Amino acid sequence: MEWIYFVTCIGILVTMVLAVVRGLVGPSIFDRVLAVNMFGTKTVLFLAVVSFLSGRPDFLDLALAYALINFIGVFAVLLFFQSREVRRAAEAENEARR
Amino acid sequence: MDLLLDIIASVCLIAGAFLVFVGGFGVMRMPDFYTRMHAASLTDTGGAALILIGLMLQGGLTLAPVKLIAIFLFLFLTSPTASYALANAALLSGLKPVCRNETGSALPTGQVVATGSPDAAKPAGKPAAKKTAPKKTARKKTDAKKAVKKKAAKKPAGKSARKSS
Amino acid sequence: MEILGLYNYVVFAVLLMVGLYCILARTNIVKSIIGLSIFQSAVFLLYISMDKVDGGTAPIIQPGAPADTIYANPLPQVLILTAIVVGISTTALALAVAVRIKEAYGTIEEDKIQEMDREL
Amino acid sequence: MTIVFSLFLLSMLVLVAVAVLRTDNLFTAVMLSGVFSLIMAANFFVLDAADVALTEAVIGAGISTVLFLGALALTSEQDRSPPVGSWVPLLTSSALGGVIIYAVMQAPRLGDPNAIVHMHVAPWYLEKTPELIDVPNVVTAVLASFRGYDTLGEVFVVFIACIGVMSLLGRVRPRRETISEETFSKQSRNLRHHLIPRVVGKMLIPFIVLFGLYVQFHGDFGPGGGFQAGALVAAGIILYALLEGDTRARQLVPEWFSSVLVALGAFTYASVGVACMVMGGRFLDYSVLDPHDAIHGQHLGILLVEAGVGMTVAGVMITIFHAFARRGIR
Repeated sequence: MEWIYFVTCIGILVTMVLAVVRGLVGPSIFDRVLAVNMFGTKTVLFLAVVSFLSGRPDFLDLALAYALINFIGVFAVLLFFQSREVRRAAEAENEARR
Repeated sequence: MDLLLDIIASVCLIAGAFLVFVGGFGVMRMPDFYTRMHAASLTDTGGAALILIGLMLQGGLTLAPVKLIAIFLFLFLTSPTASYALANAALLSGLKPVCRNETGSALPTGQVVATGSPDAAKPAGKPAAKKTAPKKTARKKTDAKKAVKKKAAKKPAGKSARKSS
Repeated sequence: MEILGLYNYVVFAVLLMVGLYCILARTNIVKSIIGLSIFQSAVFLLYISMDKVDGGTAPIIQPGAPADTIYANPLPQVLILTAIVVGISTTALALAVAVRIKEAYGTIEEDKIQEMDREL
Repeated sequence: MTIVFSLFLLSMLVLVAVAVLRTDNLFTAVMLSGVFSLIMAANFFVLDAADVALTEAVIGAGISTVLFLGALALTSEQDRSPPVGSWVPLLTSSALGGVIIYAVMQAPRLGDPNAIVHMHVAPWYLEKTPELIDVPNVVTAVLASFRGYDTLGEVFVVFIACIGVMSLLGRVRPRRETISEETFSKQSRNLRHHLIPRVVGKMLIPFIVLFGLYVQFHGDFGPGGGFQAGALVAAGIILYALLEGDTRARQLVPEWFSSVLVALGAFTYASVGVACMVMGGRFLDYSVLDPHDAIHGQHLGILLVEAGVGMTVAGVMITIFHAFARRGIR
């Protein structure tokens, strides 16, 4: 059974590498956010499988914490983009005033 | 019995790892952001489900399967929500999907739908089109396919209208 | 195999270099803060690499575990656990300073701030 | 096995760090540093540091990104550093890197059981914890009891950092960056009109807080403790603030409450130490807390101290987030 876990881990790790490459290449910033989000999901799976591989399933707490926390960042990004236009307008106003 | 359980779990784990990998491959190879997101989100939930089910079968009668079920539920709730939020942010900030028409040439259809140019709109509206956009008569399309796309485009349009009011 | 056993430490050195270069070469204050947090993470990596023992497991003693179970070293973990939380607080403090600089000068580029200071 | 995983994770770490260095867009840099901390946490877990991995997970994935984005919203998104003209930074950092690489070549390889680190006090901690404190999680035992003095110091550092942020981003209204009323009214400060995130997010908040409490009180038996729990609870509140707007979040957790929480936590920690002195022991020597049973006294002391840590960390994170968020509104 051990080597099945190991193969699964390697599969997830390779996917993580692909996600990182997408995050580095871009091209748009949303691709990067997508890569971060996907990477988070993969980390949850990786932690879950590794905790079985190392024979300590009680460490699933970590994966659980990730699954709960991971998407807060995406909401922060959404809010950030929402206020972006207003910020730009404010910056332009300030530039004009100077 | 144990052997059977092991085999089922192994199949689930390997299939899950394969699906996850396919998702990663899709994210690498797909042409634009929205298709990449499609690849990521679909195989994400599918692959995650298979891997977590495989682990559950191996967990036995301990607390571990309960935690795995919790992870499963949370991933199923959060992953699509995050995808929605992301797609919404992308549409709001004006990232257009790349669309192809029948001849195969790339056409920025998303732009046509999003701006709702009056020449494209025809007065005879199908009921389906009416349902999706009851307020905005200028945006009616006879093409049902476009009406579906409009659903996606409608949300941010309505939102920006509310935001500016 | 021997060199792979040192890979963690080499990566630690590379991350230190990247962090330091980011702090020194970039004039943008927020970028410098990000470089600082990379530097910090490199140190965390060094400490946690030290705690690993071959064939060991995390230092949480299971009730039914055999007596000869090997556990990882708990001491670096304690140090880094607190350091991470302290790190985020100090990063927040640095970011707060950056925000105040932006409000006062209208920019967070060190070279422009220095120019403005010279003009005064 | 560990080596294979480390190979993947550490190579990704270097890749991401270099990308963070090279990019001009600060938003990209923040996103990539989110990936960086995720890789770091996975790596910690592979290296058998479950508690640290949990901390890095909660702090790095949940709170750090939100704080950085908040700061970016207040400063600027673009790094306008001029191209590096001099060789000094490159030379300095290469020199440092060279020296360190030369030094670590003498270091014991990863996982060497005969390394000097494992010879000194660590075996003593592992051996004596079941006997003296009787807590399964040795990390918690060392953190709260053996090295309680150290942790007290760290809690006060966090406390002081919070005071610093509050005094920097306090009530003073900034002068130059004022925006007109019209632009101001357009600014959306929450995600209330997004139905799906709002419903799902609000559904998850109780679970996050509940899980935080679990981590707090299960910290003796599994990975967890006050630091992680405080950050988790704060992450729940921050999620609420993102969804419903900062104003509403401040109605939920008033500012005086989070400030009191910060002070009360540090006070609890220190007063447990003083109580130990009053009962005839030394500072933070919990054994005297129960005159009949030294181990029970230790348990009581650890429980109280961890509660104090949790309160302080949760309060500090919430306060810092509010400080940044409110600055964005004005």
